[in-house]
Amino acid sequence: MTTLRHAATIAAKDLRSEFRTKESINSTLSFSVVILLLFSFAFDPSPDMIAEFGGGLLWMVFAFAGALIVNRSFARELPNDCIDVLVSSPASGAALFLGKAVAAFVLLFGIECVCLPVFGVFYNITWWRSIGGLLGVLALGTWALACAGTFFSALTVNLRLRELMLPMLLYPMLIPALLSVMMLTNTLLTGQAIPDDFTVWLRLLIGFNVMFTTLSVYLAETVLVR
Amino acid sequence: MSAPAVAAAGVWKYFGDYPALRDVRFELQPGECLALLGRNGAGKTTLLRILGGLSGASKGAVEINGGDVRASETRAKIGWLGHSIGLYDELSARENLRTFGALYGVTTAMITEWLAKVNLSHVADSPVREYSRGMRQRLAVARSFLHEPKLLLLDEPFTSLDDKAIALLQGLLAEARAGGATIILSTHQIREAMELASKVALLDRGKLVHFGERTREMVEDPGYLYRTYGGAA
Amino acid sequence: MRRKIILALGVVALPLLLRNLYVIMFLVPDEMEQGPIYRIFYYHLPAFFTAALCYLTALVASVLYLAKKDQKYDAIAVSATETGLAFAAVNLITGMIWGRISWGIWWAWDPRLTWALICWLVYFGYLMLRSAIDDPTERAKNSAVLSIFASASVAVTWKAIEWWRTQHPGPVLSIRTGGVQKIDPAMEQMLYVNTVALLLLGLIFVLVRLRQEEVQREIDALRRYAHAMN
Amino acid sequence: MDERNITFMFYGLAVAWGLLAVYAVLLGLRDRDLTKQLDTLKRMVEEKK
Repeated sequence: MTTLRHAATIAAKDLRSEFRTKESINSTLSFSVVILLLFSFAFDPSPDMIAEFGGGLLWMVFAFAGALIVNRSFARELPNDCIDVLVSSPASGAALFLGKAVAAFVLLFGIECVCLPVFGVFYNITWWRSIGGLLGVLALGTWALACAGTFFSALTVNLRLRELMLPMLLYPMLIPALLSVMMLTNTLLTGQAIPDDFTVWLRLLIGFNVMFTTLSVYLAETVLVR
Repeated sequence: MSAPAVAAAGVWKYFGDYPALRDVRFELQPGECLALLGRNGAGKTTLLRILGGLSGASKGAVEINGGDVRASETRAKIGWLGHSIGLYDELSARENLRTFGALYGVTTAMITEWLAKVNLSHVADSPVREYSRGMRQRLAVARSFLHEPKLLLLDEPFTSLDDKAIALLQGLLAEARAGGATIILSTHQIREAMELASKVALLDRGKLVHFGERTREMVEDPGYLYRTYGGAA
Repeated sequence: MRRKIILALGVVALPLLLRNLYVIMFLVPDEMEQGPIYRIFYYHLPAFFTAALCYLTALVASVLYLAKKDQKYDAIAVSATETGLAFAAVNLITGMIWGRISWGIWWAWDPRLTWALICWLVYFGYLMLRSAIDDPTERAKNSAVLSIFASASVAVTWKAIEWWRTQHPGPVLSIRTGGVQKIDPAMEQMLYVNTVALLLLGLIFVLVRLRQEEVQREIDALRRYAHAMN
Repeated sequence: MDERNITFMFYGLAVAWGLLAVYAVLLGLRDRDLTKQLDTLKRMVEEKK
């Protein structure tokens, strides 16, 4: 209970300082929109093609955006050594991690919600036909990115070449989650419900989230207390 | 007999194979003030970080008031002031104190009180980035005393502070001691340390070469300690 | 002592490897459908076994490091991971060459292949992370944590591929098929013999690498000592 | 087809042996480098004494 309260404090703090400077929001949002635009030039996709790889395309953009967001996650604590104060405070490592992961989730999810209509316009898709399922799947995929990303951000925060190292470690690990969420998004974008043989993807995505969240919460203290 | 405020039992800290701390052991009773002396690289900061739970000992154990440092209740009673101010530049003074206050369970009323105490009420809602150096330091001091800690860990507190902040800090430290708080401060400036300290510890290359009461010789002759026990550069 | 063990293992492993190569090239018969190309399999599968065993060792060593904080376990973890990557590379590339003949393409986005590639990338990331951290304790801790995540990710992907259709050939060893003899017993026996040979070679690599980690520690200690004298 | 089959078999075996040999050589080179470093340091420390 205290852990959740502390996590909420950290998340609120992270979001507040992000909205104050808008450093990662602005850069990530413009970056995502530019990539979406570039892709639409590169492929000039027909409706059939979109049904086949629309989800993949969208999640490529989100994966890039996610790396940009989580890169700032622990780096935000570096100036003035704020991380020391947080670790010495009563908040546990798990609470710090969860708070930061939630903040990254909210930021990324917000950016995704802006990108979705842009995607619809550029690629001429009526994406809102199964909006409920789509948002649910987006949330699951975003949590996978935010959770694993924030944890690896803690692992790599003190490194030279941190901006490069984080995606190098993150993307290979995320392949199962990204693959599932791409498949699911593909179907949902065409307005169909998730077919029965796709529930395996859903299970894989949920299983991945459960396992990565558990491991991260369990190991956060080890990583943060040096 | 209650548990000692700080007990270090044979603390070792390795960086790889290099022992930054070697078998450091001491006990501090509640209300005492320890000046931690030693040249650069002697392990002062490393020891303070272990006592504050920022870093784990490789061997040995540290107990604060008889409890483990990484237990949440123990850390709720520790105040930490490191080399840097530990504040968020883009947030205002009030938001900074509220954030940290929330972690320690400090009320809003007390935060307002503290802002007045460190003379920052008039700028409480502008971002810390716009503050002068002295203002930032005063806010950092307020942050570390906010939750009325029972143990204060201060890393070189007097080196980066300006006169006003030093006066403020010394006042608060005296107040805290009167309230029964234990204080450990690492320092270069022997004179200022001696005014406050009741005990003196000297670290040399990770070893605790001296630990004991502050004596008259130490106060009168700043070079005495290093000459007697070694550990000077 | 360690040197002698390595030497003794080498004396056993090298003749065995050479003998196996000879037998595989000249003595075992061609497979009926595939022709000579199937001989690659005698390296493909044993290399996979060796790599998998290395990854498993790395996981166990990483968990032990976090529990005991002993640099020895960190050295084992990095040695095993590096050796595992070498054997996994053999597994991947021999597989690609086989695929070029049997499937007509170098690479198929097949579940098994994808899994093996992900494995390789994930553990390569482990080595990258190590090279980026200077402080040995910090390096050992962070890479041990990463290694645990890597194994988890690998396990998930392994599970996931069971749900996919694969064009990769199914299990052939009789212990995996429940006693059904899928390949000639002579072939199967040869497979085991070469697995032993590659495992021995893997063990030698790990031991040599482990010794290097120790020498590195000695060097670091001497360097510090030399600095302290200045 | 059959000829390519045999050639590729040789490629395959060569790659298997080659990769392991390359790794072994890399290990050997690193070994030599480390021994050299160690010797230099030892001599340096001796001289200072």
